[in-house]
Amino acid sequence: MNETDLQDLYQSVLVQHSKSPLHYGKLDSHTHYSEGYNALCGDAISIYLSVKQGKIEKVSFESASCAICKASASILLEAIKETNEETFFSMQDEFSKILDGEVSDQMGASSQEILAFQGIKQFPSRKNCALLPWETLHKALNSNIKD
Amino acid sequence: MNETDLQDLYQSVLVQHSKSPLHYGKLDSHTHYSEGYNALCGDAISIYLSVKQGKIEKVSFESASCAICKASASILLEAIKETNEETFFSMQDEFSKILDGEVSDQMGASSQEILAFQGIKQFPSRKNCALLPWETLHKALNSNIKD
Amino acid sequence: MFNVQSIRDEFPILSTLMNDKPLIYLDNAATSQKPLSVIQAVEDFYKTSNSNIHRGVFRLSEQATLQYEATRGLFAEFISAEKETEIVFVKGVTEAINLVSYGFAQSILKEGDEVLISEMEHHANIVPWQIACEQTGAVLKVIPVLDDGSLDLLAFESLLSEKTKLLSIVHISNSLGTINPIKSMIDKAHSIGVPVLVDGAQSAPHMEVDVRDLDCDFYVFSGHKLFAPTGVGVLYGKEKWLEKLPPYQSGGDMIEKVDFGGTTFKGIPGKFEAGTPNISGVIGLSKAIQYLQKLDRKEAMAHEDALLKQATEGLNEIDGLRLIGTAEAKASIVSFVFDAIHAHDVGTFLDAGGIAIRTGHHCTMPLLKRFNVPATARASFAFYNNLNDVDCLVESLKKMKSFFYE
Amino acid sequence: MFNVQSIRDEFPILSTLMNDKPLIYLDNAATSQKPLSVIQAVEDFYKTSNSNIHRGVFRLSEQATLQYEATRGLFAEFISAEKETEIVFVKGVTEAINLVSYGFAQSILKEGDEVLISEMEHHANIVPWQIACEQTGAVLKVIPVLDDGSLDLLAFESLLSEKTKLLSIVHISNSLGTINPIKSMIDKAHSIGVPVLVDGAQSAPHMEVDVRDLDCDFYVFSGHKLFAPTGVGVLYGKEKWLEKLPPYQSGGDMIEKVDFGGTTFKGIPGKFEAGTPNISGVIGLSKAIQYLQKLDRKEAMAHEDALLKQATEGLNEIDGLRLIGTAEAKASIVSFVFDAIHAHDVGTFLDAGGIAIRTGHHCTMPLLKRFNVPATARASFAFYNNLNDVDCLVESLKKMKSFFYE
Ligand SMILES: Cc1ncc(COP(=O)(O)O)c(C=O)c1O
Ligand SMILES: Cc1ncc(COP(=O)(O)O)c(C=O)c1O
Repeated sequence: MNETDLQDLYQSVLVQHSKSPLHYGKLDSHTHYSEGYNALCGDAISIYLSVKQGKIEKVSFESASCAICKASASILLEAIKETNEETFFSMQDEFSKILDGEVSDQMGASSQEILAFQGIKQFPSRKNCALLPWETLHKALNSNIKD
Repeated sequence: MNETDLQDLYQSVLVQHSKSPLHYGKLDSHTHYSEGYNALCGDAISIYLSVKQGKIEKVSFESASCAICKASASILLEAIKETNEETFFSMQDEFSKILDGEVSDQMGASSQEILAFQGIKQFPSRKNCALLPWETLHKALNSNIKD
Repeated sequence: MFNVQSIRDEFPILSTLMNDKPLIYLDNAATSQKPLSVIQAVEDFYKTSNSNIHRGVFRLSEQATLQYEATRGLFAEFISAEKETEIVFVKGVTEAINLVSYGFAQSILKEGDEVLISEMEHHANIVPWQIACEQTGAVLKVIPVLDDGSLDLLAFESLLSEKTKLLSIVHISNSLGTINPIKSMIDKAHSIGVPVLVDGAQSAPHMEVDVRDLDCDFYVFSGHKLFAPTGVGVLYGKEKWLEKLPPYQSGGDMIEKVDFGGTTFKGIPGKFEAGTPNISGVIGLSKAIQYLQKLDRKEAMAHEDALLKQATEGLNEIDGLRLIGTAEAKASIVSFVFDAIHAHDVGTFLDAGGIAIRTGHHCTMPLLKRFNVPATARASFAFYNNLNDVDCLVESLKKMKSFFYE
Repeated sequence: MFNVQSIRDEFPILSTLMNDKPLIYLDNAATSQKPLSVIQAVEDFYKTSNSNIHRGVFRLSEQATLQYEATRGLFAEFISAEKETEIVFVKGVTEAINLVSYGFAQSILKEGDEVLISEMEHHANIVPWQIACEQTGAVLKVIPVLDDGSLDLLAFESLLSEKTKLLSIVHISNSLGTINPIKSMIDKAHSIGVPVLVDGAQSAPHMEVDVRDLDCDFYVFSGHKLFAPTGVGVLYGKEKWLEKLPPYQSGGDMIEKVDFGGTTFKGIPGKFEAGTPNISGVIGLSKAIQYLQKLDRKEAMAHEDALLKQATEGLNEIDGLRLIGTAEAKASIVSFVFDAIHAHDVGTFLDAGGIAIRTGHHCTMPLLKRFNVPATARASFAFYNNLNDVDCLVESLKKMKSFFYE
């Protein structure tokens, strides 16, 4: 591991997202909500969703977390917005492959930005940082507040 | 450690006492009584005393124990019979010195038979076997039943 | 062919002396010796990668964490557990049973409930239940042992009832060597909904254990008897049971979030692993498992059976010696007493000749009381013992008799 | 003169690489490295004298028992305890506090009683008391922490009362480095009859501890932070307190006599040491103590103070870096945060350069909440660190800023 690996991990797109995350803040009226913690590093994240008739209409998050986690949340929410559960699940599959360094041409659902997480495979302890928003969103989808 | 050490430990006087212990059995009327255990090896001993006006008049013991413990009890009771507490305490001091291999000419109170325990210094884990009757007698002296 | 000599070469202590005689180590039921690979793994860890786990983002800590967690998977595979989250690292069997008995006392046992154990249990599987029963008003029931050292299975069936909240039973008796028919006992218990804890302290070193085949609810191990370092062991528990039990020790690493307003715990197995664990012990354990996985365990067992047979025959020839524990199904453990020589004296005599056996109650006082002996001498064999070890034992006992009797 | 280089030579790991860079180990508050003498003692034990203790009459077991028990005396001397029976071997600080909190919950705490801790406690000194209070109806009171990371001693005095059944307090904060004035706190507590437990996880490695001078009722240690192996620690308790507490774990070795009619326990310290202990861990601990006894601990402390001073000055020069914990009395631990870089990212960056620090909540979530930070980066120094380690840390942090900010 060296500076190049570090640069792979902290690709400028990620650093950009972590500094100016998209969809940051609370959603006043949300249908789904969940909190996630990473006990290892103290990362904490809250995810708000407004889902109507199967469609994820509004998304937002708040977090006290590291750059990787923040960028992951920002990119995830941007990608998931205006899609549905199924899209999320297939993206989630692809995302965990990307984290393990298994990138293939078949990957369709994921945006280019998601591919920026490839560099993480050199840093196994950071995988959980990238995964936390995904797991929390998954939990949120199961947490129907009012429907 | 070798056969000679073993012979030092199991001197014939000890083996003799262990096979035909003196004062073995219950005392029907005793003033003092105590039980001792050695959790390490499962040795168990009961000591009965009848003490009148400071004099240890009658003594007996029962035990499920190894040769060293049985011989120690037999020799101890024989030596202590018809003496008093003070004699016991000074003998006890000498006895623990003997177990540590510190034998000196000054030793008066102890009988010759007690000196047979010298060989034990090569077998530290067996010291407790020899000590158990002494400790139990000590406890018994503190356990005045009726006086 | 099972090559004992090449196996012995991997255990450094087997070529040392005791009391100036080549060591003949026959106290394997108390603790086992360690192969070089285990010793070296511990050494390497401290020389090259020592770090605390679960808390660091740096490479050293990451590697220690990976090694530690990989052992969970390895162990799950070793005993055919369904999930590696069913593997909890503890100090040993004693802690494992205390963890379960604490949980039962806290959240399951009520007045009038029963816990069923046997008369041949190790103190570690008696005293925690006495305490749990005392705290809850539950009643401890005890399956008696027959004269040959096997369980009274008829009594077992009549003691087992709807009131029974747990059957906690030893797989192989450390005192007698008896192998209990736990699979059929588990079936019987399950048929009326009673969960079963198996004390595997002696079985795991001797035989392959398949917890899914046995279908036991808990199975407990001590590393130090399984060719691994001291201070580490494993509690296997079915997921549903581990979920149900409350945390045991509390502190760092077993929590999700601590707040003075209220604390939330991790899921399994984390909620049972408070504080810095015995990391080097777990790493040593992983090497011990790998060692056993390379061994042909069926052949190792057959070899141990041969040692047992030869020992039993040899001891039976000695006048005045009585075997305690002659059940048909036995592991390679022989317990015996002499009419006129106390076990402790037997131990000292053998020791002078370099033979290490154990004497005493083997932490099974109620069992010895049942056989009406204060102590036994016990020789217990591992796969690295050879027939020469057995012969030396028998010969020394014969010499001892003339030493004490003449 | 304190010769750091010759000390470093005794710690094999300090001359290894991490991520292809010479390892700079600054995570000593999480766990310490081990001198060669400790590593070799463990190795030798398994190669030449491994055996179970307290139960054998054979030489091997006798020697293991003697080595194990001698460590008790050595440790008693090391902390100036009055009697070696006041030394109980446990797994670590977490187990030690659980043992005491279990005992308090079982036999001392009643509804309305109070337990007093502080806001800077490690989770190991919070969660067990939360549980003990929940089980008994006692109330957990918390001494607040001031902005500089020192205890609010005025609040302490007003929180301490006749209702307080125990003050349980950390000697040195693992998160902030704050050294608490425990001697005067103990005096105050004792003046109204309140016993005191001191969490010495961080103090024992840094300073000489004299429990008789402090007059604390309990003092707890983790071996792995004290240059000894993982999985071993010590609970020191005054005789009268150890006598008073009930046994904790139960099983073999802690009993005098087991019978289905009733079981009797050993006296102290035996009643707290159930099952086969971490024998090799205790033997390693004895070597660690011997190592420390040969060290000039006053000079070692002065050296650590110099490291702290240089680190504090260096870090204070970095814009956007904020130290958390600036109390006057501090051990060689520095915790810090950046305005715009999360601690986790700091850790990863330093790691790539071979520098191991810890990032996160350091098992002190309530404390971090009080300082309103989700995580800190923490560098903690031992006597084997040198000024070069400090300089590398400061330089790397400067480089890191340009990496993330440009
Ligand atoms: C059958 C059995 N159960 C429990 C134990 C206790 O194991 P440990 O002392 O490793 O906790 C032992 C070993 O002494 C044993 O043989
Ligand atoms: C102050 C303090 N208390 C308690 C602990 C817990 O120690 P252990 O994990 O060794 O049980 C630690 C170490 O993590 C600590 O620093």
